[in-house]
Amino acid sequence: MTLSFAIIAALIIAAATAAMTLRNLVHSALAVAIAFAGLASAYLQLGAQFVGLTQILVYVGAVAILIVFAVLLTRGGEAPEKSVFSASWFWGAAIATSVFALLACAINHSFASKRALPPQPSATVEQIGQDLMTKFVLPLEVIGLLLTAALIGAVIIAMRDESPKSKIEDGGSKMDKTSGPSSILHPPSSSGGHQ
Amino acid sequence: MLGAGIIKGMAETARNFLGSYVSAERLTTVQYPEERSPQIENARQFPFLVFDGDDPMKGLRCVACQICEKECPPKCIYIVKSKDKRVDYKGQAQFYPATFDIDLSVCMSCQICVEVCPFESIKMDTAYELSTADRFGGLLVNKHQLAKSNEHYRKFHPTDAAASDGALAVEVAKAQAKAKADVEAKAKAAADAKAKTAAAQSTPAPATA
Amino acid sequence: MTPLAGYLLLSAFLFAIGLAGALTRRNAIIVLIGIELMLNAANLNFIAFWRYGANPEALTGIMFVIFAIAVAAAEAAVGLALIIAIYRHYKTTNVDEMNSLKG
Amino acid sequence: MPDLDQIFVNLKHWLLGQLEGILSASWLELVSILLSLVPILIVFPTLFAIMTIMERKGLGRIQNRYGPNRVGPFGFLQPAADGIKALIKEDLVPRAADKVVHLLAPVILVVTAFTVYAVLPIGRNMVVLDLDAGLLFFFAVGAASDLAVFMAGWAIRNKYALLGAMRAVAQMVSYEIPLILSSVAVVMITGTLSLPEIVMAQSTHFGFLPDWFVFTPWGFAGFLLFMIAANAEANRSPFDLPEGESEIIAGYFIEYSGFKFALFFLAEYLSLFAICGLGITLFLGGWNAPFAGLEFIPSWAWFFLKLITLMCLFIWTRGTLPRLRQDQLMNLAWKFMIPMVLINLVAAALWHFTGPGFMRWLTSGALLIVAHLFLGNPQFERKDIGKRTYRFAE
Repeated sequence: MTLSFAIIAALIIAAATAAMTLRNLVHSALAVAIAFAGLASAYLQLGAQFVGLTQILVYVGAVAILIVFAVLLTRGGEAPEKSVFSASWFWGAAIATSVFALLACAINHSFASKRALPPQPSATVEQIGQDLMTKFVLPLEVIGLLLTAALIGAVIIAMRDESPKSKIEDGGSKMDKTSGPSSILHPPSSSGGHQ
Repeated sequence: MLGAGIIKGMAETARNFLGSYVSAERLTTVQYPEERSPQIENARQFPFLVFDGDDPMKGLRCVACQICEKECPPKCIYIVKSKDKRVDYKGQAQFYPATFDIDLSVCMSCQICVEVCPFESIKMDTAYELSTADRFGGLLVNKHQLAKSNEHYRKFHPTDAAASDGALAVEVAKAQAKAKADVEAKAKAAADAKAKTAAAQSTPAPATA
Repeated sequence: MTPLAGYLLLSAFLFAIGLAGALTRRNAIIVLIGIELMLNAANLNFIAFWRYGANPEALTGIMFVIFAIAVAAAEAAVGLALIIAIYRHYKTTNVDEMNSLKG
Repeated sequence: MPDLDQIFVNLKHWLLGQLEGILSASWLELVSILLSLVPILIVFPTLFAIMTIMERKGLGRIQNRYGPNRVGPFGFLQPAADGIKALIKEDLVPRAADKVVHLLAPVILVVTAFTVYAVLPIGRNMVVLDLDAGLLFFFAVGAASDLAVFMAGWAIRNKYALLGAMRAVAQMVSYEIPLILSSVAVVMITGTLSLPEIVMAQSTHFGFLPDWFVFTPWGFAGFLLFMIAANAEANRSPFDLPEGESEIIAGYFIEYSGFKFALFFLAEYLSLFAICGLGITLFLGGWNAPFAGLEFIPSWAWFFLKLITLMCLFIWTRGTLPRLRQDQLMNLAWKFMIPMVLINLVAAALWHFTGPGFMRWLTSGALLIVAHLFLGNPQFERKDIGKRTYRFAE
């Protein structure tokens, strides 16, 4: 149990619990960013340098900001409402602790996990590049496709309804409830019906 | 071609940048405390009182007629007349201001007091370094601080000074002519009176019969 | 040095925290953060097993984690877009109030 | 004459040699780390001080005025005056602000700005940390500063600050893609992510011209795109919408005064030097001399000479170009820069696979020029400004 592992583990656990329990949403978003950074340092400690840096770039650099933008776009930044936990919080906590207990005893009883640290394997960027281009070229292409599809999908879901047709219709009447993406699914003419 | 405008703009600023080292007249900044930009002819800041001769209080042209006090839009002039009179440049006995205060923080240097003054006694000064630490008393200047010699006035407002001196000279000439005329009239009257008394003595009888 | 169990316990605990957050919290964004934490816990397991595993030269652990990070990022983006769209429609991100499927 | 080029490296080894007997191994390692870190913590803040005065005098000269010349000879003690002023000024924290996040934001910004220097090769084998994924480290830590900018803007609960922070984050995120992709072109050609190796790849000479990547068609386009994106990433002049003084007063560092405000400036300039340093490493041949004859000037001197010329370029653009509106900003990023950078990747591939000779100049050069003309004109030359549409907040 080296000192550096203890520090990193403590940092990750503290940041994760803070993210889950803080009342103010932006605080929990920043706490989760610290948790991601802690995880990145864990990867670096384990010798996976490329993955650690990718984790910082992807999670701390982009996903954390994505979460913070979502918090602000949904008015989460201001006053948190009265009780932050949902009605059935007890069952949630019970399930989580039972899952942890299950995993913990599985880990303790398995002899594989007692294995000491083998010598440092070399995971240079060169090797990763070679593997990506040779053994894992199909997943790479699929990931590219998936990311593009996710990007376009996210934009369409969150897009404000910019179609000129609905703008003229909205111009006169009050901003009716069915404007926005749902009016893309069924054309405006019928939306007038079930006002 | 996108970016052509940017290159043109950059060339322009480069020309400015290099030009400022090459030709001196590009840099027009005046380093204020060391250098000062020349005052223009009719620059004006705050009024002052003109005095002739060497003693400021005796030579003050102002006769405390309080026209400027009434005319001043922001009402920043305060005059108290003197009790006694004294002879002014035309030989007439005139009052003089016992106190003549101007509140510089109120004065808006509109020069109306100069225009309405019949005696050419208040003119506009060009001194602008008047900043003081004391906001109230420091900017209320009294008669003694306001009085400045005519030469001082002629130094920085030459044309106006010449015009006002010319008007004063005309006034003085008119006054002397009138004085001379009065003297002659008095002399003639005295002569007539003498002649009448002489005539009265030579013919006193008929008047009494 | 820390045995493999240390990292496994850490990732199990992280997974439990994420699960607890996802199950107990009321706000949809915190649920999504909980899911992100669970994904990261899994990634930590992969790297730990790669490091302590039989032949680290195979780099399969690292490859899997790289692809998992990419998928998780895409999932986070789509999830947050969904939350924003739902918020614009229901004017709330409270998970308990999103109970009508009429849309 | 001692080898001027390696003078600092030898100095460090000599010092370590002196301490050999006194300290134990772990302490020795700590001292060696400190010996390579402390110079960076000294050199770049002084460069920051010099740069503030050069910037204000340069901008002055561009606008036909002198620039600060009161404090010290020709105004060169002005940074000291600014520093003392920043230290003396009272450090206000608004009552409604979130104290912890308010304090943390400038600290994180400065920390990320400094950690980025770990991988920057300043001279021949003068790099603090020779990572084989150095470029990835640079962008990973650089991306973390966006979050700190947001924290600064949000913590003060001030509308203008939040507006500035959102603009800044949107701008930094959308200009990170051209920044990273233009450096990917260099990685594709050199085949390594380690910065010292990239510089070594540019050390040969082709006739009298050095083999820097900026002298290749894809390199020149990449360098231009990199510099534009760097300008935007550092929130500097044509892209300084986040702290547009005229519109939203001072953007995300509006409620910061005293030393925290100075920290923001330090972080801004440090990240600017770091990105310029990266630009030099990738495109301008890091610490290589431009001509074979000039090898006697030490390598680190070349790095700082190039850094100062790039700084003058930034000051020059700041003095010239007006500020971009938010939609023009986004249009330029998403509709011109990103397609152009992707085409630059294709041009680099063409360059690599057509083999040496004049042919590859023709192919990748033509591709880039056609792309530029085709991409640039239609969307930026249109004269009819679209009908203004209003979108009301719900």
